[in-house]
Amino acid sequence: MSIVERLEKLDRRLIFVLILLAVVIPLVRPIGFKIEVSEPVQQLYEAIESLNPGSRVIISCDYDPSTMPEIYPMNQALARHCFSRDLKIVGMGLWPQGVPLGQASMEQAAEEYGKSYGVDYVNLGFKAGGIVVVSSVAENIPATYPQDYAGRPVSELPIMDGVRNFDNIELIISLSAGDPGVREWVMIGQGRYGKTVGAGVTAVSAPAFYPYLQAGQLVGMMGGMKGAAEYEILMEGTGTASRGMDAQSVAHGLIIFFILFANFFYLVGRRKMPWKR
Amino acid sequence: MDGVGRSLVRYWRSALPLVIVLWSVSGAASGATTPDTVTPEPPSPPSNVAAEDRSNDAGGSVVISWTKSADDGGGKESVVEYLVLRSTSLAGEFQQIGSVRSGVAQFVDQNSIDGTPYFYMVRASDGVSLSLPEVSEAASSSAQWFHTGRTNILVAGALLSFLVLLFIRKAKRGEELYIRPIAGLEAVDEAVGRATEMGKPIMYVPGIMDMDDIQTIASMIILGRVARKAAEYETALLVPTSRSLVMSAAQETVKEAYLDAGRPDAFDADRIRYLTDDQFGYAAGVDGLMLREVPGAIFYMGAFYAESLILAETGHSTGAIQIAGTAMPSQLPFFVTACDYTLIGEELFAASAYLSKEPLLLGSLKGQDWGKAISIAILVGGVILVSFGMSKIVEWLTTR
Amino acid sequence: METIGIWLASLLTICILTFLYKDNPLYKFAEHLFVGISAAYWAAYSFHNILRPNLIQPLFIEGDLRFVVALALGIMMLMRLAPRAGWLSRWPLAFIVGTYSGYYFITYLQTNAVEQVRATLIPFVQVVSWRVFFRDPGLMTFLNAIAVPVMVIGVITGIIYFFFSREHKGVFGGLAKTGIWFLMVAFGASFGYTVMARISLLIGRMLFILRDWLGVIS
Amino acid sequence: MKKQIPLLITFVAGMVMLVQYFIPHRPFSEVYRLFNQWYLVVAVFAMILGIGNLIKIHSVRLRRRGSGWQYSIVLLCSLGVMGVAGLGWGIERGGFFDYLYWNMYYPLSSTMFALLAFFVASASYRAFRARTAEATLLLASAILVMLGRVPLGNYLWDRLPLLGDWIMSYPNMAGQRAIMIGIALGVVSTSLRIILGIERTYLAGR
Repeated sequence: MSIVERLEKLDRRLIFVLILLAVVIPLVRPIGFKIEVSEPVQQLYEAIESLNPGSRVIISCDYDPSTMPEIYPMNQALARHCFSRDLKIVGMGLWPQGVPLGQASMEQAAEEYGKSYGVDYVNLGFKAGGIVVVSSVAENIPATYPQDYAGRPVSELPIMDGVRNFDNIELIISLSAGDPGVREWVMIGQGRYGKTVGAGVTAVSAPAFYPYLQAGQLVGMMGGMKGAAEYEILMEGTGTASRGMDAQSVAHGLIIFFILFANFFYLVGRRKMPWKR
Repeated sequence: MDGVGRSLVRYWRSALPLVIVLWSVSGAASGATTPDTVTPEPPSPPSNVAAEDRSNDAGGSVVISWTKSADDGGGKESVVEYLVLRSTSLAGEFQQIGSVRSGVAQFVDQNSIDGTPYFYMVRASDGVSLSLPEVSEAASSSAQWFHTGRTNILVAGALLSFLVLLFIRKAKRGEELYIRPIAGLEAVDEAVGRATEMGKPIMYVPGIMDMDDIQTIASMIILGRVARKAAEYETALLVPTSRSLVMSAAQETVKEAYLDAGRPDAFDADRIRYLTDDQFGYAAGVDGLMLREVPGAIFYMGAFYAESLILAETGHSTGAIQIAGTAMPSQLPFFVTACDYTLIGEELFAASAYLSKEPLLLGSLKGQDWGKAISIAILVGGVILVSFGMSKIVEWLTTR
Repeated sequence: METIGIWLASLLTICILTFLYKDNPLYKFAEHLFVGISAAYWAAYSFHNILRPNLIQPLFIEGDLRFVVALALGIMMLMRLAPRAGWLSRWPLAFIVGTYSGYYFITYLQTNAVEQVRATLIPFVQVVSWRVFFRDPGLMTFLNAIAVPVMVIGVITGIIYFFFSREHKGVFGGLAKTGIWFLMVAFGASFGYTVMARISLLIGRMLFILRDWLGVIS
Repeated sequence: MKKQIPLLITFVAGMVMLVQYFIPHRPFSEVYRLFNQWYLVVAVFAMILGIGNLIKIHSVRLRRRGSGWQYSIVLLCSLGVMGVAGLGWGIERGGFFDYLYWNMYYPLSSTMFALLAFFVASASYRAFRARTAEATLLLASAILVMLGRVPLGNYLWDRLPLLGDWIMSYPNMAGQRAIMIGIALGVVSTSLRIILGIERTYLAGR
């Protein structure tokens, strides 16, 4: 068997060990590469900075634990940013698994900035129906959410005083790992009601939302753990995302090496043995 | 600001004339001295308060807008909020209907009765004293029968619907509708031929979604074509499925294909088997099948998620020719680099329309093609117009 | 209680990772545990966040009879579990499919088609950025200058590639070829971002194991 | 009768959503809001149906000792325990349901997807080949974007992040937009066929 075939037939479990090391070593021994802030993340940061204190921001948690490493740091950074600017957060989720994650992020930030549930932030919980939920919220929030996620009537919560529909909401941010998520909030929130919509998405779905950014349908966007790390830099705090970036760098380097190395032999092999394939 | 605010306002309104008289007298009398006991000067009022019906809505709401008071974000910086009051007549009693924080210059009154004229008063407040009132003209809310801002979508929707329905009718009447040859389908035939030369079986993986996914339906049509070729060449055809409904549909399709090819006896139902519903369990099961049967050609047609990586990698290691087809944007990059040929997105549907000649598929494909032709025309024409400064077309396309 | 939780989470993490070696009973156990828990999770949230506030409250407590229809459709949906009455479930299914088809017709047409065409109509030659390029020629200034032409050509040729009524030959074939090149750059970007996402998920798990479980890092 | 009424319901529901977009006037806005409220309830029953199906499949497999029936016990028990905890003691933070969420659901779900990092790594080495010109361009663009997105790229050449951003904002955006428009036309035509009742596959399988 030629070198090419032996290399190609390498047992995949050896590669598993290599990628594991590429992630574990930088976590134990951080290298500390510098992180650059990209424009879409800067725009989202500006969108929150430009809000007057007391404005209401919807943060819709449309993700689940399987994408937490990328989106949970965004959720924490956004909650801290909103509370640091005395904004009121109306939390909700188009995915049931997102509701406790949103609640945990808001509670953590509330402790840090001395905010209280029901006055500065609320969690309206989950509704099934994706795009229909968004358009029901646009029309009438108390009718769609008569109770918060834990069953307390919304009329008893001061934060919901005078809140009827999207007219009383200044900014919408969807933290989304797929459907339903950013697309539904843009299609209804921005498309029909002209609200400002921002997004925090997994790296898998980020490339597909660049048309929304360019068309002004999204005011800003964080993509993947890198987007979360950039937002943490803007918030002058190193949360869990920035900590992972060294491991991300090394792992990317390893995978690029795999692709180049394997393709080098592949192209060399093909030229010598054109009949092979 | 609700309970306390209302009583404060009522007190001020009744005592206002008296206070102004006292305040101006005391101010004049005391002259230049700056007595600390004088009441703080109320903020300057907002200006040109305007009220109008909210357009394109179901009625019941009036939009009130004004220019911010000089003491809001400037001057004494004393304005904390604006109070919005409403009355059905100028002389009548103004009721407060809401308030907005400083820095905001608009309020929407959402429970006005259509047709009744209202006067709106806006007063800046610094938490203690209120500015002089500014009152708007009369305005009343009404519901509109047509949303003028959405004519562009109406035109686009009607045009696309007309095209699709027109071509479906043409296809139903059997008219010849041209679809360009799909390169992927030639690759399918070539792969089946190559596998037969090597005397190896063919494996067809129909994706992990159920029969309600349009990609799985398209996959069944392409399976029919592969099965007919396999029957002609007498090559074994393996179809592992991840849904029981897909298994029965696949058995139906393959049996029919073998009949068409005149080889009903060669049809073997156990080669079309249901493995498991679980995503990674299915991938592991198909990998095992690949390593045991060593197929000459492998087809991945339908809806795939992250398991596409595991399948394509093992398939590549067996040295088989791999042809993929899916409309899942996140999986296309992996199939393009790991397989010999890939039907990209809509090509999967075009291939199934091309093969089945089924009026619904054929008609809508042609209708959508016309939609694309129109989009290209608007894009080319629009960019040229806009480059020369004529941006009227952009307004036509904008939805308000 | 806290440490039991950490240990429980770590053992389950190991069970799933054993799939890397090969498909085995430990993985199957964890996998079925996961499916059971997520199904119950959805059921609990369905009751607390939807059935109680949006059906039981308005219908049974506030007596809003309009919700009788919703309840009826809901129960008909569950009829699919009963062998004979399965056809009844078609009515609620038809309501759901009809409603979201009505939504998708408008939202996809407006947000993903018309709005995208409008946003591409930008002057082809950006005089300002070309002037910047000639004053300070460099890679980035050049790229910014050709940005809009690249975008406009990319969108037009990309759509041409997905045009099925004309054969890809001659000039039209050339345009389609250019289109596939833009699609390949877009797929390359998705490829790179997907790899990035998968690595981040692994980093998240390793952070949990190294920090919360083993305490190797602070 | 079994097919006509569902098609009529689909037509009415679809047309209400379409017409309301263009005609905001009273009757349509009221019906629109009512259908939205109904949808939220019926959509939840569709989910409950899914759970019911799961229970049915696994209890049948258990009764008949089908292949892998032991795992069905695991599934049904975990479903029962978590369900009783949620429905009985509520879903607030700090409850037993919340405890199971953070210590069982969270690790299982996140590790399941962390597996993919290993598969993408081995596929990068063993399967991704520059076999055609298009695949070569794809891999080149992928490598550039991957380097641009991590601090390592910035360390190698400070322009890489800017180049990565440029690729994302222009060529990638153009390609994604072309795909998006194509898919949008497809979805609009499928929705039209469903509303008018000429597309019935969603009813066929039932």
